[in-house]
Amino acid sequence: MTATIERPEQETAQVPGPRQVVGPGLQPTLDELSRPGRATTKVPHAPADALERIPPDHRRAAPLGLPELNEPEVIRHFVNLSQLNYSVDTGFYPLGSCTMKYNPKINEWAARLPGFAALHPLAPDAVAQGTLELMWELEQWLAEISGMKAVTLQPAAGAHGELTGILMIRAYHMARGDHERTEVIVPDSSHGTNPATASMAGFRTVTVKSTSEGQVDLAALSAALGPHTAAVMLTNPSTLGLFERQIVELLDAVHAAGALAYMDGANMNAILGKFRPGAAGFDVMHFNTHKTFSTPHGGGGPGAGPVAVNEKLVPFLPWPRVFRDGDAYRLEKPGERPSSIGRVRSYQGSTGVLVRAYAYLLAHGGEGLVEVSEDAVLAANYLRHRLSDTFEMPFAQVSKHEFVASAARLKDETGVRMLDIAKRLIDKGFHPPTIYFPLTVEECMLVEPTETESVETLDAFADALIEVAREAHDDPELVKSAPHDSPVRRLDEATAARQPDLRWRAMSGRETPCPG
Amino acid sequence: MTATIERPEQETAQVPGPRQVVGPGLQPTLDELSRPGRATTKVPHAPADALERIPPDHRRAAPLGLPELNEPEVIRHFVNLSQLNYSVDTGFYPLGSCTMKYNPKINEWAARLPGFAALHPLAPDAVAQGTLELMWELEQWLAEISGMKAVTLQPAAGAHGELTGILMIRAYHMARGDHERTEVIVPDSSHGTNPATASMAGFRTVTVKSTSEGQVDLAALSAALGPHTAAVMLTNPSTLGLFERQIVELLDAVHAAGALAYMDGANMNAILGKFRPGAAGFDVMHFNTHKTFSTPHGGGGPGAGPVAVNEKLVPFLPWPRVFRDGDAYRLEKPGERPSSIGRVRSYQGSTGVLVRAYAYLLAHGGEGLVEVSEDAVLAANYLRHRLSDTFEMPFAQVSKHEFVASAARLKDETGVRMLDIAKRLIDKGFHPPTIYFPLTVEECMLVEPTETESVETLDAFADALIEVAREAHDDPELVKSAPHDSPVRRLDEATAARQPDLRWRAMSGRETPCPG
Amino acid sequence: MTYGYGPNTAGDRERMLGAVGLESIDGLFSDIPASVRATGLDLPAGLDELSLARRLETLAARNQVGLASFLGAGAYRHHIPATVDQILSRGEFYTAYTPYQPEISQGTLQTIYEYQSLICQLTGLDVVSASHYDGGAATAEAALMTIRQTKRERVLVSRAVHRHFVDTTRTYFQGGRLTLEELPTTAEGTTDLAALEQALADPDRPVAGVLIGQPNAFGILEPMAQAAQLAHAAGALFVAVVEPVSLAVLAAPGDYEADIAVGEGQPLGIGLQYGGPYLGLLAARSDLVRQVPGRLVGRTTDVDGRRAFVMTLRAREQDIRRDKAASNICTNQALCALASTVYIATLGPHGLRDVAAGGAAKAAELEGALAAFGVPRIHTGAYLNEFAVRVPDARRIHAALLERGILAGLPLADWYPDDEALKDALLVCATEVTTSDDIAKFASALREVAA
Amino acid sequence: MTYGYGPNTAGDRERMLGAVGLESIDGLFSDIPASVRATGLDLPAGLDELSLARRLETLAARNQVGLASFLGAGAYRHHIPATVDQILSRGEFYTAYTPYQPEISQGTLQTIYEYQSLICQLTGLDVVSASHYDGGAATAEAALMTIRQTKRERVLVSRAVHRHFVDTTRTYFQGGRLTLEELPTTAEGTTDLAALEQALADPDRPVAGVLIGQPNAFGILEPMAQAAQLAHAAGALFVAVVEPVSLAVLAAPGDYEADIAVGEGQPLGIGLQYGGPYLGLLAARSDLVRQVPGRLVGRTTDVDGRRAFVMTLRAREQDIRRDKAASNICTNQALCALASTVYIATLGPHGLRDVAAGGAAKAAELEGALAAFGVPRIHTGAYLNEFAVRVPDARRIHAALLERGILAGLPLADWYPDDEALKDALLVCATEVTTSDDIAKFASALREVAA
Ligand SMILES: Cc1ncc(COP(=O)(O)O)c(C=O)c1O
Ligand SMILES: Cc1ncc(COP(=O)(O)O)c(C=O)c1O
Repeated sequence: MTATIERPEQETAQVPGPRQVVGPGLQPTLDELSRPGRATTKVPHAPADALERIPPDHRRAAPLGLPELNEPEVIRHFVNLSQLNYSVDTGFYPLGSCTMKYNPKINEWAARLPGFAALHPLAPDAVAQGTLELMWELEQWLAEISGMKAVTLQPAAGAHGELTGILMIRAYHMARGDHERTEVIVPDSSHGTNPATASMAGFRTVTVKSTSEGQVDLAALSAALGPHTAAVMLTNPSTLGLFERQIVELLDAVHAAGALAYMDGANMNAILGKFRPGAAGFDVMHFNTHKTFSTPHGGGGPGAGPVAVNEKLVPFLPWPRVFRDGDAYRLEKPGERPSSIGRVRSYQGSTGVLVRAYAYLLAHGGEGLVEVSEDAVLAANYLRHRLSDTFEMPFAQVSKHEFVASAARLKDETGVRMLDIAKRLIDKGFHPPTIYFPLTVEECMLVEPTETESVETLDAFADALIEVAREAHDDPELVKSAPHDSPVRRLDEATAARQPDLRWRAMSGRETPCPG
Repeated sequence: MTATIERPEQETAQVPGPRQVVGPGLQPTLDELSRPGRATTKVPHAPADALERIPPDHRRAAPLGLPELNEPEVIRHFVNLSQLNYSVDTGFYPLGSCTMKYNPKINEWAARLPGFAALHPLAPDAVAQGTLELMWELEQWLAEISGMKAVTLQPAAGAHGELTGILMIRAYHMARGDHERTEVIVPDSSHGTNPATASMAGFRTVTVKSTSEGQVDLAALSAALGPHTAAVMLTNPSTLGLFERQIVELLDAVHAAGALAYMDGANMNAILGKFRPGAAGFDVMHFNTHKTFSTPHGGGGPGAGPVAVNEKLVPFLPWPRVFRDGDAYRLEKPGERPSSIGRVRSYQGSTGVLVRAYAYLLAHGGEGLVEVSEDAVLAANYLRHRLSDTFEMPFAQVSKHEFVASAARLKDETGVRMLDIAKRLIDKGFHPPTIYFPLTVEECMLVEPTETESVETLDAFADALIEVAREAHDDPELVKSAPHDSPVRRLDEATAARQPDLRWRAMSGRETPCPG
Repeated sequence: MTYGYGPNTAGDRERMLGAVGLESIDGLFSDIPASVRATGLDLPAGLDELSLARRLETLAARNQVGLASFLGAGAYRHHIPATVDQILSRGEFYTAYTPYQPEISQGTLQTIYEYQSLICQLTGLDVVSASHYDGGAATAEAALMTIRQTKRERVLVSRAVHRHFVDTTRTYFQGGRLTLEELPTTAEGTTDLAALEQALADPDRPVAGVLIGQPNAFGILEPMAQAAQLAHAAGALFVAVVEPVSLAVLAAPGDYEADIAVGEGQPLGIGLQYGGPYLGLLAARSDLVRQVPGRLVGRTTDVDGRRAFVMTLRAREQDIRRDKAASNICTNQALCALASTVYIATLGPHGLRDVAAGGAAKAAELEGALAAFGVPRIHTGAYLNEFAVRVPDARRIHAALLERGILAGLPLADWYPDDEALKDALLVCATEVTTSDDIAKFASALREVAA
Repeated sequence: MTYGYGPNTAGDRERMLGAVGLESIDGLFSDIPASVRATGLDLPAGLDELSLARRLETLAARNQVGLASFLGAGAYRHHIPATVDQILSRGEFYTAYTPYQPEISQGTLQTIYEYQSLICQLTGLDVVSASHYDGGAATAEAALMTIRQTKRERVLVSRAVHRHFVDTTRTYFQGGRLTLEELPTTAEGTTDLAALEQALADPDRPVAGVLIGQPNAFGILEPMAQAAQLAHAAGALFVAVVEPVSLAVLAAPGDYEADIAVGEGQPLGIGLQYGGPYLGLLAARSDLVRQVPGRLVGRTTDVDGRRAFVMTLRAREQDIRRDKAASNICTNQALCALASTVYIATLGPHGLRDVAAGGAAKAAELEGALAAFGVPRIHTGAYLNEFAVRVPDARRIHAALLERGILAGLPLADWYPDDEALKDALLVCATEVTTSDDIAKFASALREVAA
């Protein structure tokens, strides 16, 4: 299980020199840019004797070996790098399961207000009333949207919310003296975080197959359910973009077995104000604020994964909760609720993200949120319609905010795979959809347009995909060797994995004493 | 002198569709993006009867015909457009006479502090003490740098400063009853704003030739001087990047003729703490904060052009000045100084720019500013040295912060013009230097590297220019048809001027009533 | 190292000096005669960024910007959508120069073209310069345009044009043998058209241009169409000095046949900033194009036939025409023009109308609240969102209100010191950001301080 | 239209509905069983941007952030250079997703690779995950790593590791039959190595990992090298829980042979934000690479031989390995990692050292000032920039100081309610932003409130 990292000899790779033209030019790395003695003046120089009182064996021996740059180089480096990225601010990004909607700019402004941004996480409640009020109000709103009883804002992402939820379910069963529930059931279309969460929380994962209509198989689920079942994790709408039509029966079956029902709320963008999971019988769910509520994805994070629970699980919510006492807001005190599963993170939550989510919800209001879902679902069905002559649509049901399409037939006919189609879309100016997920449909793509894209954009994207399909017939090599117009072309991922190079070489020895 | 604008039929031009790939793709215009009924919700809806009290004949009859977009489209449009620009933040920009140095990011932060950004220009002094103090202090510093007695911060740019200065000189002569001074003398190498300013201020421009060493010809100047001379405008260092070695004699001659000496301070970046114009005998000068003090050029502005004057001109400074009374700061009161030339603009100055200049000066301090000039001059001489085997250097003298080089020989040998060289530099990833200015040197470029560029960048630029010169010999067509790798290639400027198309077509008729 | 933006290390300097054959930095400055060579600067020591940020925060905190403000007088508080700063803070825009190399400046060039187009739509005119320093400078340049175009030397300006614009124009006029005459106003608060007619009638002193504000400096709506007719009948050009947001709801200068429209662009998404950088708007009829000072961007194609934009008709500009140029302007307010372009694009026609009409509604509310406390309007003409009221002892009241956190507009005596009728006038305004709370606070504080 | 970010007009909707063959929007939701179909949301009405901005400003103003603060306890105020936000606010970075398509994600990929490299330099280790949720989650993940690697189930953690990190780890341990035991501390304020040795000695309960903080939760410097030796001797992995800025001046985890280093990355250019989003740092020896949870970016080439970066060793991750993955982590803290990358690149080795040493100097000044008022340190061990002091009646004094605008650190009784020795302890810290004025204010206010 261990691997020693050998530095591969990549000296033959073409290392970028200075930027080539306006537009995306590859960039040197920070260590390549570094020159001994360069520096900025950002903070006062420390007194020369500042560290004398630190025992020598605690002090750093070797030089730090960090890059030495001046400010203009730093800015140029990162600005140029940024232009190598595709992003929502520059184009259409229909990545299924990710809800790449527009990130409103006022929310960025709000999160940077010094009153929010400079507040210490251990500031006494008396000096944190604004943020506490915001958190409290946000919890109420999420409770309303989820149809649940209470909410914790602490989890830092969806998967973190899953862990929180499943640990609460564990605590619930334990508190009832029910120690035999060692399994968590997930459908085969579930997102990888679901089984991974179950494992982290100490459960065995049981996978149930979906029906050919892309629905959880009620019979299979019922068969899998039993006294060992702690929870069933359902994504609804599912990762196939389909609402579980038998949701009432499914939930009845789960509860009849004494298990609890977890809803993965990653796809809430489809059903705001249309389906309230708690009201329908789910026991716990998470939100992904970075999907449904437009907090920026940031190139992979941060997000937030608030968890909403029904009455049963309130005692187990992570500590500390946020309370309102009259006009004042406060954090739960140590020991106030011994049944809590405890902390799932440091401090109280990713409030910088929550400010944005709050702003998003308040900008829309109840009616606006309903429209969001209506428009998101409309966009997905429209796009699905536009593509239905070109790709197979494995499921007949109306889709929700995203849909699965398959290029299996095209592959049979042309040898062009979904991966090739995705790469060719890059040449056409679009970010590819999610591909090869969910795992249950061959050569699939999962397309999620979101409600913030215009119908012109949807049409242009559909046209591009249809054109790629035509190219697959006419000139398959063109598609298989795509992308052609991106800053780099297909990468050698095998070598990257076989000979991992995960950092630039150490810079020690190159450093000079602190100038002036 | 008049021209009717006929809308040319440009329908044959390739109008961009959606963005092609990551990187610079041409963009549709706002009107092309507009769809009737799209909107944002930025401010509350006005009451329906808000305008009923406005007499109908004052109300707008035709629809406004502005583009209707939603927020995501607006952001995408301008973000994508921005990537079509070359800028200091993305590359080397050695544009002579423009001082394209790095714009520190802390200055951008400072100018956006609500205390500065939200202050009303007519706010009473009592509530504007912070900005008034900043302005007062900045004036003191500029007085020290210029060696002058007093400073006005009002002018919005260098040319505006020139006008202010020349109007003060006019007022000075008038006040002395000297009404015969109707001429302003400028050297042939002067920037176009100098003669244009003289005209605007009602003077006749007299141009004197420079010597073959690129210096103002003392004899020629003396000959031109006389009782009609109101002022001599000298740029020092000159636009040839040369210090006027005979500056003492030149100033003596000007003053001996009863004229005043104006210094165009556009090139102050070369001589901070090395030459103080007022101390040397100049009567008035302007600064370009957007050159010397790093306030961003903004794609053509805004800037600021503070003017410093010696004792003689203090009475004529524009109104209102900023004063300190004890610990308090105040604006000059109406009528306090009847000799003033009056206002040269609305309000007190481009303080948003001045905050940045203040931050720049305070970050550097006296010693830092001297180093700025030393490094700027060093960079120019180093680059000049690197290029001296490839291009002609018409002037033997050490250069200041910029230097003139000529490709006249290369043109004779290869037919490749300086314009072609400049365009070919674009393919190599650099912004071209200023070309064909000053007007006095054939096939010239004016190269100003500034002090914020590393020696590696200077070397890379020199290498690129040398390579272009080689290409001019080996493959002149390659150079003449450059640029090849830019978002667009050479433009049809003739048609643009012959059939001016200065706006997109009106959108009226396309508009819908205000939604909801 | 004493400054943080330069990359040169001691080693770099040595290497570069060596290359140019010098032994010390001093050698680079040997061309400065010793008698005038300076030996440094007596300025404060340079600060690290943290210390600098502290100093700037301290200064900013000495300004009071949280007042309940009714001050406008040409510079207006508006909500600036967050999109504007998001775009303005992109280095690709703000660290570029004038787009002299169009191949790598299409971002700036297209946004200027869009700016020109949008201002055309607002004004109903056909040529828009790519920006002037501010409303004052734009007004002065427009006045000079009328002189160049008509070859006459006399300009009439209503006294109810923004004081600073008039003053600036007067200063710009010092250079020529040019005359700027002010036209009186009536009790309505509008320009006296009879006086205009009379001034235009003098055959010995033909008039080049007539400048009138809309709304004018008292906030009052002027009879622009009639004034334009009078000017045209006398062979003069008519210049409308407009507030751009108001154009979302008011007749466009093109509608009343203005030849030129100028104004302060600050209300279009630019912060108050104690007066600048702002944005001088200047639009004109297309046949005046060669008189238009400043930059123009036009549409064209590249050699491959792609649509592209470029600076054009450059023969009007100082770098080409030197002393014959239409103006000496070089650096202008491009980034402010970009701000206004993003602002207008974000708000759109409906949003901009809401801003203008919302301000009008708030102003009516303000008028009502003040009237209820016995503070009447001075002028009888119609207003949009700004008007003058009479209070007893305006300066004292203004100061007393300031102590209560209320910025009660502009005492018009500051601008018209000799006008008895305006001695106790306060010019107050409201915009879409004015709150009913602030209005109530203003009115009740007025009662206190007047008592 | 009730929301402002969607482009659809009524006409667009109609056209799209028509295309899919539906008559109304309801048809899109017919798959939701009627019994559980909701009919809207009982939430406040949506706000326009101006009204929204007002509400947010009001809330922000209800927090007090201008206090003289000596509170650290794992989250530290530092000067964040303006470069950081300039880069973070670029849409190309913050509106991108996880770089699944490397051809159009080289910006994100290279910055993660740079991040990994920089954290390697700081920690002296060789593999750095591309981020975890925060210091607490990273600590928990490291503890789980030691368990996976050693196949043992018992982890020892010093009680002087940040309380929240310990609590979080305890929560993560609920899932397994895993044991987390706390090690006591000595009067010096360091972990009791004798107790450690004893705990490691139990042959029936072999230890997977030992976790110790540097500086620890009391601000005290721990004997990391000895602790690591003891751990290794017992076949356990040694995990250093570090504060990253301190690594500019303190021995690196690699120096004392830590197997894993974790910590809270917030001090590296991330705002306090009441606790997040922060940055969980996790670095490890290279032979632990396949146990490292989370994302890794590696260098490779494209088909044309150009250097490029790509996510690699993905077989550890949930989307590939599902229930066998090293962790369930998916979304992480990429943008916070970018912040720290820009922060470190801007400060460089000299600047980062100035931050760390400057804080140490200010802390010594603080210690002196408090000692002069008779407020002594509690622990005798060496500290860097944070330490505990004893005041009479800590909670009352803390509250009284707060009323005087001073945030007097953390009452350690909040974290160690059962520890008599810490009943009246205040944990105070200083950084480079602490001013001598604030220190003087603190000391003199202390005199007042203690009187
Ligand atoms: C269906 C589903 N569940 C869970 C997650 C995990 O959420 P996060 O990435 O916020 O941890 C995702 C994220 O892509 C998802 O699509
Ligand atoms: C020598 C010189 N003088 C004057 C100016 C005009 O300054 P501004 O563009 O600020 O009006 C310039 C600008 O390029 C210049 O280079």
